[in-house]
Amino acid sequence: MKRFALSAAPIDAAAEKAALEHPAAGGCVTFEGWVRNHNEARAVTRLDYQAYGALAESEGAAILDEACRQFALRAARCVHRTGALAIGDMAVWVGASADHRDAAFAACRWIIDEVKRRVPIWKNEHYADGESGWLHPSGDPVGPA
Amino acid sequence: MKRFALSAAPIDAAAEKAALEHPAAGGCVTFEGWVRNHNEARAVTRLDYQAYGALAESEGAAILDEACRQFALRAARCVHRTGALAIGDMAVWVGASADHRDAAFAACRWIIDEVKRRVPIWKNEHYADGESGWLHPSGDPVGPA
Amino acid sequence: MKIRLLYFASLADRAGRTEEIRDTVATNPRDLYAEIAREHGFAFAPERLRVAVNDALVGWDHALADGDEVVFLPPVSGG
Amino acid sequence: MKIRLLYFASLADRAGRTEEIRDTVATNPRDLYAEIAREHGFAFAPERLRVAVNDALVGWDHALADGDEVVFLPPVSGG
Repeated sequence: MKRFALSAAPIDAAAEKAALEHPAAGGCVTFEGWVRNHNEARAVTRLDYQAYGALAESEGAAILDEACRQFALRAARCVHRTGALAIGDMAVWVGASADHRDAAFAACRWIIDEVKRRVPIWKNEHYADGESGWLHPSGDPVGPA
Repeated sequence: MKRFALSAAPIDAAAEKAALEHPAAGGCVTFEGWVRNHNEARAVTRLDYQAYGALAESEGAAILDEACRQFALRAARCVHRTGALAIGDMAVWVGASADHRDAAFAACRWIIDEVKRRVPIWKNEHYADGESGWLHPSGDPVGPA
Repeated sequence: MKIRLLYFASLADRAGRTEEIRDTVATNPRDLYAEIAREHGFAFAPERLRVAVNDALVGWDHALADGDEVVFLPPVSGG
Repeated sequence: MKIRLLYFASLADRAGRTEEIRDTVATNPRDLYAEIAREHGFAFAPERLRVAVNDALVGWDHALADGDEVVFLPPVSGG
Protein backbone atom coordinates (compact mmCIF):
# COMPACT_ATOMS: atom_id res chain seq x y z
CA MET A 1 0.00 0.00 0.00
CA LYS A 2 1.38 3.42 -0.91
CA ARG A 3 2.39 5.61 2.02
CA PHE A 4 1.23 8.80 0.29
CA ALA A 5 -1.86 9.18 -1.83
CA LEU A 6 -4.00 11.86 -3.42
CA SER A 7 -7.72 11.24 -3.17
CA ALA A 8 -10.59 12.79 -5.09
CA ALA A 9 -13.02 11.08 -2.67
CA PRO A 10 -13.48 11.64 1.09
CA ILE A 11 -10.58 10.26 3.15
CA ASP A 12 -11.30 7.10 5.16
CA ALA A 13 -9.39 8.05 8.32
CA ALA A 14 -10.24 4.81 10.12
CA ALA A 15 -8.82 2.69 7.30
CA GLU A 16 -5.68 4.81 7.16
CA LYS A 17 -5.15 4.52 10.90
CA ALA A 18 -5.67 0.76 10.81
CA ALA A 19 -2.78 0.54 8.36
CA LEU A 20 -0.46 1.96 11.06
CA GLU A 21 -1.04 -0.90 13.48
CA HIS A 22 1.94 -2.96 14.62
CA PRO A 23 2.29 -5.18 17.71
CA ALA A 24 5.47 -3.35 18.76
CA ALA A 25 3.92 0.11 18.38
CA GLY A 26 3.07 1.86 21.66
CA GLY A 27 0.90 4.42 19.96
CA CYS A 28 0.13 6.63 17.06
CA VAL A 29 -0.28 10.33 16.42
CA THR A 30 -2.56 11.61 13.69
CA PHE A 31 -3.14 15.05 12.24
CA GLU A 32 -6.25 15.91 10.27
CA GLY A 33 -6.49 19.20 8.39
CA TRP A 34 -10.08 20.42 8.20
CA VAL A 35 -11.57 23.14 6.00
CA ARG A 36 -12.29 25.97 8.39
CA ASN A 37 -14.74 28.80 7.93
CA HIS A 38 -12.16 31.59 8.15
CA ASN A 39 -8.65 32.51 7.01
CA GLU A 40 -6.72 35.69 7.74
CA ALA A 41 -9.92 37.27 9.07
CA ARG A 42 -11.97 36.49 5.92
CA ALA A 43 -15.07 34.27 6.00
CA VAL A 44 -14.48 31.18 3.86
CA THR A 45 -17.39 29.22 2.33
CA ARG A 46 -15.59 26.41 0.47
CA LEU A 47 -12.29 25.39 -1.17
CA ASP A 48 -10.93 23.71 -4.24
CA TYR A 49 -7.66 21.81 -4.16
CA GLN A 50 -5.72 21.36 -7.39
CA ALA A 51 -2.74 19.00 -7.53
CA TYR A 52 0.04 18.41 -10.01
CA GLY A 53 -0.66 14.71 -9.65
CA ALA A 54 2.48 12.94 -10.81
CA LEU A 55 4.87 15.18 -8.89
CA ALA A 56 2.62 15.40 -5.83
CA GLU A 57 2.62 11.60 -5.56
CA SER A 58 6.39 11.30 -5.91
CA GLU A 59 7.16 14.24 -3.61
CA GLY A 60 4.68 12.95 -1.04
CA ALA A 61 6.21 9.47 -1.19
CA ALA A 62 9.69 10.98 -0.75
CA ILE A 63 8.54 12.84 2.39
CA LEU A 64 7.10 9.67 3.91
CA ASP A 65 10.26 7.74 3.08
CA GLU A 66 12.40 10.46 4.66
CA ALA A 67 10.21 10.40 7.79
CA CYS A 68 10.63 6.63 8.11
CA ARG A 69 14.41 7.06 7.92
CA GLN A 70 14.63 10.05 10.30
CA PHE A 71 12.29 8.87 13.06
CA ALA A 72 12.00 5.53 14.89
CA LEU A 73 8.61 4.67 13.36
CA ARG A 74 6.68 1.46 12.77
CA ALA A 75 4.57 3.07 10.01
CA ALA A 76 3.59 6.44 8.56
CA ARG A 77 0.98 7.46 5.99
CA CYS A 78 -0.57 10.55 4.44
CA VAL A 79 -3.57 11.19 2.18
CA HIS A 80 -4.42 14.57 0.65
CA ARG A 81 -7.75 15.50 -0.93
CA THR A 82 -8.20 17.07 -4.34
CA GLY A 83 -11.31 18.75 -5.75
CA ALA A 84 -14.14 20.69 -4.09
CA LEU A 85 -14.38 20.68 -0.29
CA ALA A 86 -16.93 22.16 2.11
CA ILE A 87 -16.40 23.61 5.60
CA GLY A 88 -15.52 20.78 8.00
CA ASP A 89 -14.30 18.41 5.29
CA MET A 90 -11.00 16.63 5.86
CA ALA A 91 -8.38 18.08 3.52
CA VAL A 92 -5.41 16.01 4.67
CA TRP A 93 -4.72 13.11 7.00
CA VAL A 94 -1.29 12.25 8.45
CA GLY A 95 -0.53 9.39 10.83
CA ALA A 96 2.59 7.89 12.38
CA SER A 97 2.94 4.91 14.72
CA ALA A 98 6.02 4.23 16.84
CA ASP A 99 7.21 2.33 19.88
CA HIS A 100 7.48 5.63 21.78
CA ARG A 101 5.31 8.74 21.55
CA ASP A 102 8.21 11.17 21.10
CA ALA A 103 8.92 9.77 17.64
CA ALA A 104 5.25 9.58 16.67
CA PHE A 105 4.58 13.22 17.62
CA ALA A 106 7.76 14.51 15.99
CA ALA A 107 7.24 12.56 12.78
CA CYS A 108 3.56 13.51 12.40
CA ARG A 109 4.40 17.19 12.83
CA TRP A 110 7.37 16.96 10.46
CA ILE A 111 5.33 15.21 7.76
CA ILE A 112 2.50 17.76 7.70
CA ASP A 113 4.99 20.63 7.68
CA GLU A 114 6.90 19.10 4.75
CA VAL A 115 3.71 18.28 2.85
CA LYS A 116 2.56 21.88 3.19
CA ARG A 117 5.97 23.17 2.15
CA ARG A 118 6.82 20.86 -0.73
CA VAL A 119 3.93 18.92 -2.25
CA PRO A 120 2.50 20.64 -5.35
CA ILE A 121 -1.10 21.16 -4.27
CA TRP A 122 -2.86 24.51 -4.39
CA LYS A 123 -5.88 25.82 -2.52
CA ASN A 124 -8.47 28.10 -4.07
CA GLU A 125 -10.48 29.73 -1.29
CA HIS A 126 -14.00 30.96 -1.92
CA TYR A 127 -15.04 33.80 0.35
CA ALA A 128 -18.39 34.86 1.72
CA ASP A 129 -18.14 38.13 -0.24
CA GLY A 130 -18.11 36.21 -3.54
CA GLU A 131 -14.41 36.62 -4.24
CA SER A 132 -12.01 33.71 -4.52
CA GLY A 133 -8.29 33.32 -4.84
CA TRP A 134 -5.46 30.84 -5.11
CA LEU A 135 -3.26 30.85 -2.07
CA HIS A 136 0.45 31.20 -2.77
CA PRO A 137 2.03 31.72 0.61
CA SER A 138 5.15 33.80 0.62
CA GLY A 139 7.97 32.48 2.66
CA ASP A 140 11.25 30.94 1.87
CA PRO A 141 11.31 29.55 -1.64
CA VAL A 142 11.82 25.81 -1.81
CA GLY A 143 14.81 24.77 -3.87
CA PRO A 144 14.86 21.99 -6.45
CA ALA A 145 15.13 18.47 -5.09
CA MET B 1 -20.28 15.55 27.41
CA LYS B 2 -17.38 15.09 29.84
CA ARG B 3 -13.95 15.96 28.45
CA PHE B 4 -12.23 13.17 30.37
CA ALA B 5 -13.60 9.71 30.96
CA LEU B 6 -12.52 6.31 32.19
CA SER B 7 -13.89 3.42 30.18
CA ALA B 8 -14.10 -0.27 31.02
CA ALA B 9 -15.13 -0.96 27.40
CA PRO B 10 -13.12 -0.45 24.18
CA ILE B 11 -12.69 3.23 23.28
CA ASP B 12 -14.73 4.48 20.30
CA ALA B 13 -12.07 6.70 18.73
CA ALA B 14 -14.30 7.81 15.86
CA ALA B 15 -16.99 9.05 18.23
CA GLU B 16 -14.43 10.87 20.36
CA LYS B 17 -12.93 12.55 17.32
CA ALA B 18 -16.35 13.59 16.03
CA ALA B 19 -16.89 15.45 19.32
CA LEU B 20 -13.89 17.69 18.46
CA GLU B 21 -15.46 19.06 15.29
CA HIS B 22 -15.99 22.81 15.00
CA PRO B 23 -16.49 24.94 11.86
CA ALA B 24 -13.66 27.27 12.89
CA ALA B 25 -11.21 24.42 13.57
CA GLY B 26 -8.49 23.96 10.96
CA GLY B 27 -7.57 20.54 12.21
CA CYS B 28 -7.10 18.12 15.02
CA VAL B 29 -4.28 16.08 16.48
CA THR B 30 -4.94 12.78 18.20
CA PHE B 31 -2.73 10.46 20.22
CA GLU B 32 -3.63 6.84 20.80
CA GLY B 33 -1.66 4.75 23.28
CA TRP B 34 -1.58 1.09 22.24
CA VAL B 35 -0.56 -1.93 24.30
CA ARG B 36 2.73 -3.00 22.78
CA ASN B 37 4.37 -6.39 22.97
CA HIS B 38 7.51 -5.21 24.72
CA ASN B 39 8.70 -2.90 27.49
CA GLU B 40 12.25 -2.29 28.63
CA ALA B 41 13.37 -5.30 26.59
CA ARG B 42 10.82 -7.70 28.17
CA ALA B 43 8.15 -9.45 26.11
CA VAL B 44 4.70 -8.34 27.28
CA THR B 45 1.63 -10.52 26.73
CA ARG B 46 -1.16 -8.37 28.25
CA LEU B 47 -1.92 -5.60 30.76
CA ASP B 48 -4.36 -4.68 33.47
CA TYR B 49 -5.15 -1.05 34.25
CA GLN B 50 -6.46 -0.17 37.68
CA ALA B 51 -7.83 3.32 38.38
CA TYR B 52 -8.72 5.22 41.52
CA GLY B 53 -11.93 6.21 39.78
CA ALA B 54 -13.18 9.29 41.58
CA LEU B 55 -9.81 11.04 41.67
CA ALA B 56 -8.86 9.91 38.17
CA GLU B 57 -12.02 11.51 36.80
CA SER B 58 -11.49 14.79 38.64
CA GLU B 59 -7.76 14.97 37.91
CA GLY B 60 -8.36 14.11 34.25
CA ALA B 61 -11.06 16.78 33.99
CA ALA B 62 -8.69 19.31 35.59
CA ILE B 63 -6.00 18.51 33.00
CA LEU B 64 -8.42 18.99 30.11
CA ASP B 65 -9.69 22.26 31.61
CA GLU B 66 -6.11 23.48 32.01
CA ALA B 67 -5.34 22.55 28.39
CA CYS B 68 -8.35 24.53 27.17
CA ARG B 69 -7.13 27.57 29.09
CA GLN B 70 -3.46 27.26 28.08
CA PHE B 71 -3.86 26.55 24.36
CA ALA B 72 -6.02 28.18 21.67
CA LEU B 73 -8.28 25.13 21.24
CA ARG B 74 -11.79 24.57 19.94
CA ALA B 75 -12.13 21.27 21.85
CA ALA B 76 -10.09 18.64 23.68
CA ARG B 77 -10.97 15.22 25.04
CA CYS B 78 -9.37 12.16 26.60
CA VAL B 79 -10.54 8.63 27.42
CA HIS B 80 -8.50 6.07 29.37
CA ARG B 81 -9.22 2.36 29.56
CA THR B 82 -9.46 0.32 32.72
CA GLY B 83 -9.40 -3.46 33.07
CA ALA B 84 -7.72 -6.18 31.03
CA LEU B 85 -6.13 -5.26 27.69
CA ALA B 86 -4.44 -7.35 24.99
CA ILE B 87 -1.55 -6.43 22.70
CA GLY B 88 -2.73 -3.83 20.18
CA ASP B 89 -5.64 -2.62 22.31
CA MET B 90 -6.10 1.11 22.71
CA ALA B 91 -5.21 2.12 26.28
CA VAL B 92 -5.75 5.85 25.96
CA TRP B 93 -7.08 8.31 23.40
CA VAL B 94 -6.33 12.05 23.39
CA GLY B 95 -7.59 14.58 20.84
CA ALA B 96 -7.43 18.35 20.43
CA SER B 97 -8.90 20.54 17.70
CA ALA B 98 -7.80 24.11 17.02
CA ASP B 99 -7.82 26.82 14.39
CA HIS B 100 -4.07 26.30 13.89
CA ARG B 101 -2.03 23.12 14.07
CA ASP B 102 0.60 24.51 16.46
CA ALA B 103 -1.93 24.64 19.28
CA ALA B 104 -3.44 21.25 18.45
CA PHE B 105 -0.05 19.49 18.46
CA ALA B 106 1.16 21.24 21.61
CA ALA B 107 -2.06 20.60 23.52
CA CYS B 108 -2.32 16.93 22.53
CA ARG B 109 1.24 16.31 23.65
CA TRP B 110 0.78 18.26 26.87
CA ILE B 111 -2.41 16.39 27.75
CA ILE B 112 -0.96 12.90 27.34
CA ASP B 113 2.15 13.89 29.30
CA GLU B 114 0.05 15.28 32.16
CA VAL B 115 -2.31 12.29 32.15
CA LYS B 116 0.65 9.94 32.45
CA ARG B 117 2.18 12.08 35.19
CA ARG B 118 -0.86 12.88 37.31
CA VAL B 119 -3.93 10.70 36.78
CA PRO B 120 -4.14 7.85 39.32
CA ILE B 121 -4.12 4.85 36.99
CA TRP B 122 -1.73 1.94 37.35
CA LYS B 123 -0.55 -0.63 34.86
CA ASN B 124 0.12 -4.26 35.71
CA GLU B 125 2.23 -5.82 32.96
CA HIS B 126 2.13 -9.55 32.35
CA TYR B 127 5.31 -10.93 30.80
CA ALA B 128 5.96 -13.85 28.51
CA ASP B 129 7.99 -15.55 31.26
CA GLY B 130 4.89 -15.69 33.49
CA GLU B 131 5.91 -12.87 35.82
CA SER B 132 3.91 -9.70 36.26
CA GLY B 133 4.37 -6.41 38.03
CA TRP B 134 2.81 -3.06 38.73
CA LEU B 135 4.65 -0.23 37.03
CA HIS B 136 5.58 2.71 39.23
CA PRO B 137 7.24 6.00 38.26
CA SER B 138 10.42 5.13 36.43
CA GLY B 139 8.66 2.36 34.55
CA ASP B 140 10.41 -0.31 36.61
CA PRO B 141 8.07 -3.08 37.72
CA VAL B 142 8.21 -3.09 41.51
CA GLY B 143 6.23 -6.17 42.41
CA PRO B 144 4.72 -5.88 45.89
CA ALA B 145 5.82 -2.61 47.51
CA MET C 1 -10.89 8.11 65.21
CA LYS C 2 -11.96 5.78 62.41
CA ILE C 3 -10.33 6.16 58.97
CA ARG C 4 -11.17 4.20 55.83
CA LEU C 5 -8.16 3.38 53.66
CA LEU C 6 -8.18 2.31 50.00
CA TYR C 7 -5.18 0.56 48.48
CA PHE C 8 -4.20 0.44 44.81
CA ALA C 9 -1.65 -1.37 42.64
CA SER C 10 1.41 -2.68 44.48
CA LEU C 11 0.20 -1.28 47.83
CA ALA C 12 -2.95 -3.41 47.56
CA ASP C 13 -0.81 -6.44 46.70
CA ARG C 14 1.49 -5.84 49.66
CA ALA C 15 -1.35 -5.10 52.11
CA GLY C 16 -3.26 -8.12 50.81
CA ARG C 17 -6.45 -6.04 50.64
CA THR C 18 -7.98 -3.15 48.69
CA GLU C 19 -9.48 -1.40 51.72
CA GLU C 20 -9.61 -1.40 55.48
CA ILE C 21 -11.10 0.61 58.32
CA ARG C 22 -8.66 1.54 61.07
CA ASP C 23 -8.97 3.05 64.48
CA THR C 24 -5.96 5.33 64.68
CA VAL C 25 -4.38 8.04 66.79
CA ALA C 26 -2.75 9.56 63.68
CA THR C 27 -4.05 13.08 63.06
CA ASN C 28 -2.52 13.61 59.62
CA PRO C 29 -1.55 11.49 56.59
CA ARG C 30 2.14 11.60 57.52
CA ASP C 31 1.60 9.83 60.82
CA LEU C 32 -1.02 7.52 59.33
CA TYR C 33 1.35 6.39 56.58
CA ALA C 34 4.13 5.73 59.11
CA GLU C 35 1.69 3.53 61.03
CA ILE C 36 0.41 1.48 58.08
CA ALA C 37 3.78 1.29 56.31
CA ARG C 38 5.17 -0.36 59.43
CA GLU C 39 2.25 -2.74 59.69
CA HIS C 40 2.00 -3.74 56.00
CA GLY C 41 5.70 -3.43 55.15
CA PHE C 42 5.27 -0.73 52.51
CA ALA C 43 8.66 0.14 51.02
CA PHE C 44 7.79 3.51 49.45
CA ALA C 45 9.24 6.57 51.14
CA PRO C 46 6.45 9.15 51.55
CA GLU C 47 8.29 11.41 49.06
CA ARG C 48 7.32 8.99 46.28
CA LEU C 49 3.62 8.99 47.19
CA ARG C 50 0.73 11.43 46.97
CA VAL C 51 -2.19 11.50 49.40
CA ALA C 52 -5.89 11.92 48.77
CA VAL C 53 -8.54 12.47 51.44
CA ASN C 54 -12.19 12.09 50.42
CA ASP C 55 -11.19 11.95 46.72
CA ALA C 56 -9.14 15.16 46.70
CA LEU C 57 -5.35 15.50 46.78
CA VAL C 58 -4.10 17.00 50.05
CA GLY C 59 -0.79 17.76 51.75
CA TRP C 60 0.89 15.43 54.24
CA ASP C 61 -0.08 17.69 57.16
CA HIS C 62 -3.78 17.82 56.27
CA ALA C 63 -5.89 17.41 59.44
CA LEU C 64 -7.77 14.11 59.37
CA ALA C 65 -11.33 13.85 60.66
CA ASP C 66 -13.30 10.87 61.87
CA GLY C 67 -14.80 8.99 58.93
CA ASP C 68 -12.33 10.30 56.34
CA GLU C 69 -11.40 8.10 53.41
CA VAL C 70 -7.64 8.18 52.77
CA VAL C 71 -5.64 6.91 49.78
CA PHE C 72 -1.85 6.81 49.49
CA LEU C 73 -1.06 6.93 45.79
CA PRO C 74 2.01 5.13 44.52
CA PRO C 75 3.60 6.58 41.37
CA VAL C 76 1.12 6.29 38.51
CA SER C 77 1.61 4.45 35.22
CA GLY C 78 -1.38 5.19 33.00
CA GLY C 79 -1.13 6.03 29.33
CA MET D 1 12.25 22.70 -30.21
CA LYS D 2 8.77 21.86 -28.97
CA ILE D 3 8.01 22.05 -25.22
CA ARG D 4 4.75 21.14 -23.53
CA LEU D 5 3.85 23.41 -20.60
CA LEU D 6 1.34 22.69 -17.84
CA TYR D 7 -0.09 25.50 -15.72
CA PHE D 8 -1.53 25.27 -12.24
CA ALA D 9 -3.41 27.53 -9.83
CA SER D 10 -2.99 31.27 -10.45
CA LEU D 11 -0.62 30.69 -13.38
CA ALA D 12 -3.38 28.77 -15.18
CA ASP D 13 -5.84 31.55 -14.40
CA ARG D 14 -3.43 34.20 -15.69
CA ALA D 15 -2.46 32.25 -18.81
CA GLY D 16 -6.10 31.40 -19.46
CA ARG D 17 -5.19 27.77 -20.10
CA THR D 18 -3.93 24.68 -18.26
CA GLU D 19 -1.47 23.61 -20.95
CA GLU D 20 0.14 24.65 -24.20
CA ILE D 21 2.75 23.42 -26.66
CA ARG D 22 5.35 26.02 -27.63
CA ASP D 23 8.06 26.19 -30.23
CA THR D 24 10.87 27.93 -28.37
CA VAL D 25 14.53 28.84 -28.69
CA ALA D 26 14.91 28.67 -24.86
CA THR D 27 17.36 25.94 -23.86
CA ASN D 28 16.70 25.99 -20.11
CA PRO D 29 13.81 26.74 -17.74
CA ARG D 30 15.23 30.18 -16.87
CA ASP D 31 14.99 31.44 -20.44
CA LEU D 32 11.70 29.66 -21.03
CA TYR D 33 10.10 31.30 -17.97
CA ALA D 34 11.32 34.75 -19.08
CA GLU D 35 9.63 34.12 -22.43
CA ILE D 36 6.27 32.95 -21.11
CA ALA D 37 6.16 35.37 -18.17
CA ARG D 38 6.44 38.23 -20.69
CA GLU D 39 3.76 36.75 -22.91
CA HIS D 40 1.25 35.77 -20.21
CA GLY D 41 2.03 38.57 -17.77
CA PHE D 42 3.14 36.28 -14.90
CA ALA D 43 4.08 38.38 -11.89
CA PHE D 44 6.11 35.79 -9.95
CA ALA D 45 9.87 36.33 -9.85
CA PRO D 46 11.59 33.03 -10.66
CA GLU D 47 12.94 32.93 -7.09
CA ARG D 48 9.43 32.19 -5.85
CA LEU D 49 8.88 29.28 -8.26
CA ARG D 50 10.14 25.73 -8.63
CA VAL D 51 10.52 23.96 -11.96
CA ALA D 52 9.69 20.40 -12.92
CA VAL D 53 10.66 18.70 -16.17
CA ASN D 54 8.97 15.41 -17.01
CA ASP D 55 7.49 15.18 -13.49
CA ALA D 56 10.80 15.65 -11.63
CA LEU D 57 12.07 18.80 -9.93
CA VAL D 58 15.11 20.30 -11.69
CA GLY D 59 17.33 23.37 -11.44
CA TRP D 60 16.80 26.52 -13.50
CA ASP D 61 19.79 25.69 -15.75
CA HIS D 62 18.59 22.18 -16.59
CA ALA D 63 19.08 21.52 -20.33
CA LEU D 64 15.72 21.19 -22.06
CA ALA D 65 15.16 18.62 -24.79
CA ASP D 66 12.62 18.50 -27.57
CA GLY D 67 9.33 17.05 -26.31
CA ASP D 68 9.97 17.85 -22.64
CA GLU D 69 7.01 18.64 -20.40
CA VAL D 70 7.75 21.65 -18.18
CA VAL D 71 5.86 22.95 -15.15
CA PHE D 72 6.58 26.15 -13.25
CA LEU D 73 5.29 25.66 -9.73
CA PRO D 74 3.95 28.66 -7.85
CA PRO D 75 4.21 28.52 -4.03
CA VAL D 76 2.11 25.60 -2.82
CA SER D 77 -0.80 25.75 -0.37
CA GLY D 78 -1.85 22.21 0.40
CA GLY D 79 -2.65 20.95 3.88
